[in-house]
Amino acid sequence: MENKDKKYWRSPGQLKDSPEYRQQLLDEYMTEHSEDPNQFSRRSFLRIMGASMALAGLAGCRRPVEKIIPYVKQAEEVIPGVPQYYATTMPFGNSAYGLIVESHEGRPTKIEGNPAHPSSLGASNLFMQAAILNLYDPDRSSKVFHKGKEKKFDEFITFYKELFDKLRNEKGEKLAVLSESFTSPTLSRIKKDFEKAFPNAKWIAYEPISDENRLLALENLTGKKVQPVYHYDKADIIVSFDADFVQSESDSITAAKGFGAGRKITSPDDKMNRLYVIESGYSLTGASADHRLRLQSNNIGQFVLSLAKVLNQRGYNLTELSSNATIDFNKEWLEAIAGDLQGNQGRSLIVAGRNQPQWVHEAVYLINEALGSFGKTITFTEMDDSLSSSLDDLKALKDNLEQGQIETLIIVGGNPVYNAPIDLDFDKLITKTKSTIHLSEHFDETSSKCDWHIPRAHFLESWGDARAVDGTPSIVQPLISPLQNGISDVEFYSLISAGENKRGYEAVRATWGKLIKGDFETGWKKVLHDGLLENSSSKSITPTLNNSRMTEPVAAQVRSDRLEVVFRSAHLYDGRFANNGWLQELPDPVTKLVWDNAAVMNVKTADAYNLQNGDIVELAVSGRKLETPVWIVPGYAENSIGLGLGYGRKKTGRIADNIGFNTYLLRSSGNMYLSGDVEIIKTDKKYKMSNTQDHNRMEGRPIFRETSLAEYRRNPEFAREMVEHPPLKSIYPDYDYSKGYQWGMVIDLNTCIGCGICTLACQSENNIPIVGKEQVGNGREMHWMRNDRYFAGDDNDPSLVVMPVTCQHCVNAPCEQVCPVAATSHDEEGINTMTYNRCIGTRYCSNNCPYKVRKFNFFNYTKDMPEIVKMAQNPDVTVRSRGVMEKCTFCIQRINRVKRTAKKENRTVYDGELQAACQQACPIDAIKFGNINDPESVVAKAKKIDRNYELLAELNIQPRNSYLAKIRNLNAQLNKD
Amino acid sequence: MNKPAENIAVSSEDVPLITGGQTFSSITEKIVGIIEQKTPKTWYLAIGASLSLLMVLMGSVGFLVWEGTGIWGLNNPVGWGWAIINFVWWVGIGHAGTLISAILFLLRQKWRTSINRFAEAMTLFAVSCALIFPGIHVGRIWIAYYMFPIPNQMDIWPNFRSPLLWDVFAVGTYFAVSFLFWYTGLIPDLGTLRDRAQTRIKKIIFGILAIGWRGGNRQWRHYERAYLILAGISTPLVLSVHSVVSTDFAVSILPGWHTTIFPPYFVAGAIFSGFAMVMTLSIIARKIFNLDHLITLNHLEKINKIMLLTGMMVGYAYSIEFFIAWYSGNIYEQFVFINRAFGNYAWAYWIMISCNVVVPQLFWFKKLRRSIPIMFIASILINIGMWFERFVIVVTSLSRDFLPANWDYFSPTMWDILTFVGSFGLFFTLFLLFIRVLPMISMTEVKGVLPEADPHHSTGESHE
Amino acid sequence: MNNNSIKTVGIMAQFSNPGELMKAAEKLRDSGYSKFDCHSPFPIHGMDKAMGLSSSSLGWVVGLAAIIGTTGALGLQWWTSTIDYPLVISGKPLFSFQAYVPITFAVGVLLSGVAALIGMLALNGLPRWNHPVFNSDKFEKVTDDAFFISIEAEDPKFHTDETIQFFESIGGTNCELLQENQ
Amino acid sequence: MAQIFPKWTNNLPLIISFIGVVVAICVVGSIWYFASPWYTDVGYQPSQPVEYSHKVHAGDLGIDCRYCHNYVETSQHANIPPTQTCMNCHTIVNANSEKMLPVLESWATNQPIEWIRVHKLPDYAYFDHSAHLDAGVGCFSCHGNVTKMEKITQVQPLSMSWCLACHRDPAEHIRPHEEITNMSWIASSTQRERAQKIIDEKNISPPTNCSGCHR
Repeated sequence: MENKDKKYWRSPGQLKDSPEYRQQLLDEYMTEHSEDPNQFSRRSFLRIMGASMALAGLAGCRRPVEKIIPYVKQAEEVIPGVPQYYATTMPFGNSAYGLIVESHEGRPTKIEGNPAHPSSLGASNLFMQAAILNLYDPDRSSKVFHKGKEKKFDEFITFYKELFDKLRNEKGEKLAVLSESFTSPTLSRIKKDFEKAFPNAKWIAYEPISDENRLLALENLTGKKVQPVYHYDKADIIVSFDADFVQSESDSITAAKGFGAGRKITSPDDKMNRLYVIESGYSLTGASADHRLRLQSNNIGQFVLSLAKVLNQRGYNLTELSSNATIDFNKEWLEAIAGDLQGNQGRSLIVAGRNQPQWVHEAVYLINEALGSFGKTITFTEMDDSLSSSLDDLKALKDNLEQGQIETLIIVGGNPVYNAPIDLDFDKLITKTKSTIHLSEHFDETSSKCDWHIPRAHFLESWGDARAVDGTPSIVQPLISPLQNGISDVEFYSLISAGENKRGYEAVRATWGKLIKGDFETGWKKVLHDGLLENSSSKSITPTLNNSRMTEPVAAQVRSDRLEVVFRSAHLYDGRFANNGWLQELPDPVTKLVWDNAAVMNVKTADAYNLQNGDIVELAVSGRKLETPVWIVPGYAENSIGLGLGYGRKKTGRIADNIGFNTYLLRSSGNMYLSGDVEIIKTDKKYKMSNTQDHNRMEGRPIFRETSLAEYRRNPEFAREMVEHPPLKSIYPDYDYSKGYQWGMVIDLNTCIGCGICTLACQSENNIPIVGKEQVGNGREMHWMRNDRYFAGDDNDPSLVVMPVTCQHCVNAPCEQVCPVAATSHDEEGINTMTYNRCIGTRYCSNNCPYKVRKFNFFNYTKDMPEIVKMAQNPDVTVRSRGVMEKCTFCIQRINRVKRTAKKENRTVYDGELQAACQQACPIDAIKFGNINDPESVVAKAKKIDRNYELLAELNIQPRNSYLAKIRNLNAQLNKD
Repeated sequence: MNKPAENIAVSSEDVPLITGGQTFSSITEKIVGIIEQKTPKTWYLAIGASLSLLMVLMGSVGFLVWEGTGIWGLNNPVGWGWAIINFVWWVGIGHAGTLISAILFLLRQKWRTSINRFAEAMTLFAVSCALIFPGIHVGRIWIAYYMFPIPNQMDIWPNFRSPLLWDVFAVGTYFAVSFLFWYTGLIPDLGTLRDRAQTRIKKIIFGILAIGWRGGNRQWRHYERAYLILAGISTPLVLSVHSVVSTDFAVSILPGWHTTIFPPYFVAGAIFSGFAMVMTLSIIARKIFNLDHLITLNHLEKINKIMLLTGMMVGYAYSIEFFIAWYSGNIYEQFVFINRAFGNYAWAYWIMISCNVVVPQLFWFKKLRRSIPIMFIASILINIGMWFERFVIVVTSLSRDFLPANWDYFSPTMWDILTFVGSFGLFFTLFLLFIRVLPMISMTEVKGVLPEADPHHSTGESHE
Repeated sequence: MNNNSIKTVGIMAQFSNPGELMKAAEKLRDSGYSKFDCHSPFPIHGMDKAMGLSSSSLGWVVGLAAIIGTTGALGLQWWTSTIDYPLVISGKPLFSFQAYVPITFAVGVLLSGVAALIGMLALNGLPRWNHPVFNSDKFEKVTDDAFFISIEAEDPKFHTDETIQFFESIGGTNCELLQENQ
Repeated sequence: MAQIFPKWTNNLPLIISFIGVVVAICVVGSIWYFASPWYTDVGYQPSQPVEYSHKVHAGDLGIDCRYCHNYVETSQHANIPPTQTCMNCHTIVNANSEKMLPVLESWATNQPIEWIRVHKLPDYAYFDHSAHLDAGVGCFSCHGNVTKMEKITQVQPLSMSWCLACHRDPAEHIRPHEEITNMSWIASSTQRERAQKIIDEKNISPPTNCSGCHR
């Protein structure tokens, strides 16, 4: 090679190697033949077009200089390119979810459930998957503020030290702490120290969405602070009163997994559990129910009492309950439920939703006890180390503040100005104190009213611990040092209670010193590795309920002609996830709305006030008014309006600001979840909302296939027989796909609840961009996994079914033959590969895909992405630029990584070693994925089940993805037809 | 020289093709006169308007390249919109030119001589307008060269099974062969222009272009054979090109696209809309340059007859598609056609039906066939109808296909409209330049058709 | 020596209409002339026979080009999809010849079209911008409405004044010599 | 009418077509070579911030590649050694030579050395060092004889077609596993049979479909 020694890149700038020269080289040219897809930015467009013309010339081909920057001192376990997995925990209200977080070179990129943790069991819910984006939220506050002026953190420390001494002398006389609820050994230890230091201070917790009614009910009946642990897998009959336990109630993962376990049937003679749901809105639990009764939430309490009356007649002593039952409901339903409950002694479970008042919960627990469910389908644990939210304490704080008894108010987390009940009008109360301190992730509504604002660390940046519902303590360990120099909860609590700035690590070690038995250091290392203390769940107790202390049931006059409003938590929970783009853009499973909340009502109610989708109405709830758009969902109870909480926030972040309508303005302390006294006034204004699905009916096409258990037992092959088509033979010789790995997927529609966690996990794993409300309105959302929701049956009381649809990786893929540049082809493992750098964007493949699962980058969505958000991206997956088609690749990056490790160890990939991101996150194991060539694999067995069918198989495209039809376990009494 | 009255129904053989007692020199004078006269003011007006439209095209394409295909109204189910509709529409219009010059030449239809150059020029300009759209509608225009089978260091080739690639080759070949055919026809006329040129520059330019044509019979011999061969290969080419364009839809599996009737149906549609455009342009040219004697009413009547025929074929295709959908028992097909007629795009469907099927029925009546205003309005309506036919095919099938969850409504944005209107700018600019610079009607062929041109004419007796 | 620099290269005579031209051509053909050409503004039917010329051989050239085009295109598609980089696309066979027909046909037609034009120009010896025939001023009218016959000097029977007389005998008017300076 | 063009224009067509053919061949030829990685990338030899010579370290001293690039067999990236690895020896070995200045400065100020990347694959091509070494492809095959290089130079185009050639017929470049870092290893005459034995035993099947390297 004669040109080996010749120096090509000789130029004066290069010789001096001056920084300007390096900088000028870096942004002037791009590599002319690599067509790096995300290289184009608007500013350098003309230069690059000009440059590539110049580069086409022969002389002076100069390659841009690129750097490789190693460490100075090598961190032990960090191997560039190989991800590490750490166990940590996400504290959430009164419980916590164990996580395994994937980290690339010290940068966490993907959150997954910890299989060993009792509340996660390996799966995840929406907030776990989306939490990674909150870590890299560009709008998180990173500075300490005092009355709007920027201060150093030490200045706050000095200020607090003087305040601390003053307060200690007065024994915390005029001091109050308003925190979020927690169940954490360390935090409760620090709280006890705080109470010792400041006996007269008040420490209260408030959260807008909590299980307060349930816990008060139990405390009232048992006299002790206990919390229930539900075992849905042991329950054959489940009755849910307005409880969406698979999605929005707390501990939805264990509930979903348990409920799903009862519905996994592989042959006609398997047993199946039965779910009755009585609710006002249309929840995902209602969608998976075998029988669903629409009833206004205000009347559900009375329904429970009439059920108690029927049970009483069947010999269970529920006399006081039944005495208060004033209204008789749908006789048939009551008899059917009572019959089932009686037939399944000890294997039934009744659960009431968090929005039901306290007395309804008490009635439900009394019935459960009478049916003998205690100790079997429900067990209880002491609520040690925990502080739960309490509305009464908040009202007490309001009175103290009004009387000026509080001079120093420390608000830890939460956002009371935004989400406290409106009648307390918290923002005026705060002004009545001398100094207020607020620890919060964003400089939000509350921080702008407080004197001091302290940036708060994300749980992935802080030390801490938390107990799961069944009491198992687990460690919160940081994956990354605080990006926005935030203070972790443990550090802040120890600061306000002990006055000195201790590191969270020591505080946690101090607590765990008592928890870990045996040698502390090895125990500590093991806990850090596992993420939790093994088999350390607290003792489950079965208390006896004292029904004499039951509160007086409200004998509401049941009139279904009066409007009611039900506040529900949507994807943004109570508003803390408002600045999270993924959750804002994930379509609501029932309304399919994105970036918005609306007053949801059913068809008849809308017609009564002649409202259409998108009309703005003025809702007046006990005098307070709010203008909000209307959205119609068939299947809601008559005159019942559902309002989503968490929207309408101001000056929090670029994603959250003025998105949706602040329904907290209607929420007073009297009716936190339900309100009976509601008026609607139709205004003539319109509001444009974006949804991802316009058409709700299946038009009689065999897309989602379901039948009753009896029919399934009579004709197991019913699913495939729904479509008769000629024998599917190809005129070409088929390729031999019987050798090597052949990847396939099965989605069990019988267990799938349609929650959309698979979509979110896929978005986190595959760097899928968000496109914003306007582009979703134009039909350009980018999610690779879509949950199609259809209504079936008559308009007023339809059944709702959800079908996750992603790329089916067809063997005769219609998208491959039409691509002019062969950007998409079939590899020998049956995966339809999408080569992003080859795609020129004719979009013919998307037109020819019968499932329309290919998504096109109409604009360059990653161009203006702030640097910090780019840190959330998975380095193993190409980031697509403008003009490129993208779709599900069966997580090809995971397949290649697992195949490579298997080849290095000279073995084949064993079943279960490889999990697609959606399969891994699914809380109900509805998605099975693996090698269909290996008959022992779970997916191969699933494909042999008789109710397995392929969507649009009659097009002879042989999809590799197939579905298991849904079976509804109908009660003969209710199912006359 | 008997001067037949205009509208007496006389058997078509002895109605003279060229009326007004033309001689060779009068034809030359007439046609070349248009070019040699001072440029009329109306021409400047027209070129001004079309140039401004061209600027609109440049602007909207520039913004498209800068911002991305998102500026159009496309969305997930409807991946193709106005760009592809305009492409198929312009290519369809282009096919009339080749049809007149090739197929009618093979069918010995003498009347084609006065409109064939004019139509071929229209073909070239329509196809050049058409070729813009597949270029700009792709997502990444700067690497669209991946479509061409150029050896590259990535050692990867285009996928020859894709109809889009067939399009590239077919429409590219069509443009090339039409250009060759047009130039071959032009050579003798360029000779005329060379011989009549006064200024030195014109002499040189036309001299070069006429490549030394001497009109010798030794040259006519090969010239006629070349013309015959070009006409011979253009006929299957024009039929294949629009069939290939129709395979963009026929090869897919979408209900409403995946039908074997598409190739003939598209070709009929193309001829239909092509003749409509020829009609529109020739009426205008005839009026401005008063070529009534060369493009006589008989010519226009014949064009109307062809439009009636192809209009009926297109109408047949619409109805047979409905029948086959019903007959096939395929629920997706059946829904597509009910949705087209009564769904959310019903307005487009009924515009299409009324323009394409109802309007041509006027031409059953001789009086209407020969009335200029009726023809003119009909031809414009037909082209509108044909544009909506492509709109209905592309957008309705895409917006509602297999899974109802994906159904979505496509509506164009300002940029869709500007790009389409801009493409007219390009077409008329090129056409006006052609009219101004080159002879609009092929003199040699018109002379060849005069009775005097027949060697046995003047002496009356004929032998062999 | 300007006289041997000017050389007579042929004689040309004008005729009034195609009929005259045809008869004159037949007489020329019968009397043994071979290197002569009849110029007219438009092709005259039957003139080839009148001049004793066979039909044009352009067809063969185009035929050859068509074969090269089709085989070349089919070969390219076959080689790229089966030999050079075989990719499995939609379960279709690697050599899916049905899908290769349109491009094969298109390239075949393209090459035959190009061959038709270039073949015609080559057979006609065009482009040839300078030709003795252009020396005569009358010849301008050939592309308008005039008809000529020109005889080249190399014709064996060519003799300056004999040919002029023969021209006049067959009705040719204003004969002129075509001169060229060598 | 007078002749418009002089006589010499008659032989213009011949000249033009001849020139045209020649020019076409030159243009295609030059683009074929000069615009391909064979010219633009091969021979790229940037000057590094530290005058580190592989010839001295890997060649004369015979240090194995994996001493510095230690994660090459476990990860897809072959990591550039941290300053710490240099300091293992250079705290003592000619610690005060002028060339060592940047390394010492980096070690002292804890600022990493900004090496300049020589072998660059596009970001969308996921090359895996560990898989290739595990299969038995030597460093020599892609990086050339590093022991002879004062300054690291790119000797192979590393273009897609170059990689595909080996993926389609790996036998030329497969060597016994212990020889992968041995730069002076010469393939014996029976290379193909021995390589084939290794390929069968390890069932090496380099992917030629797109999902092999692009995702």
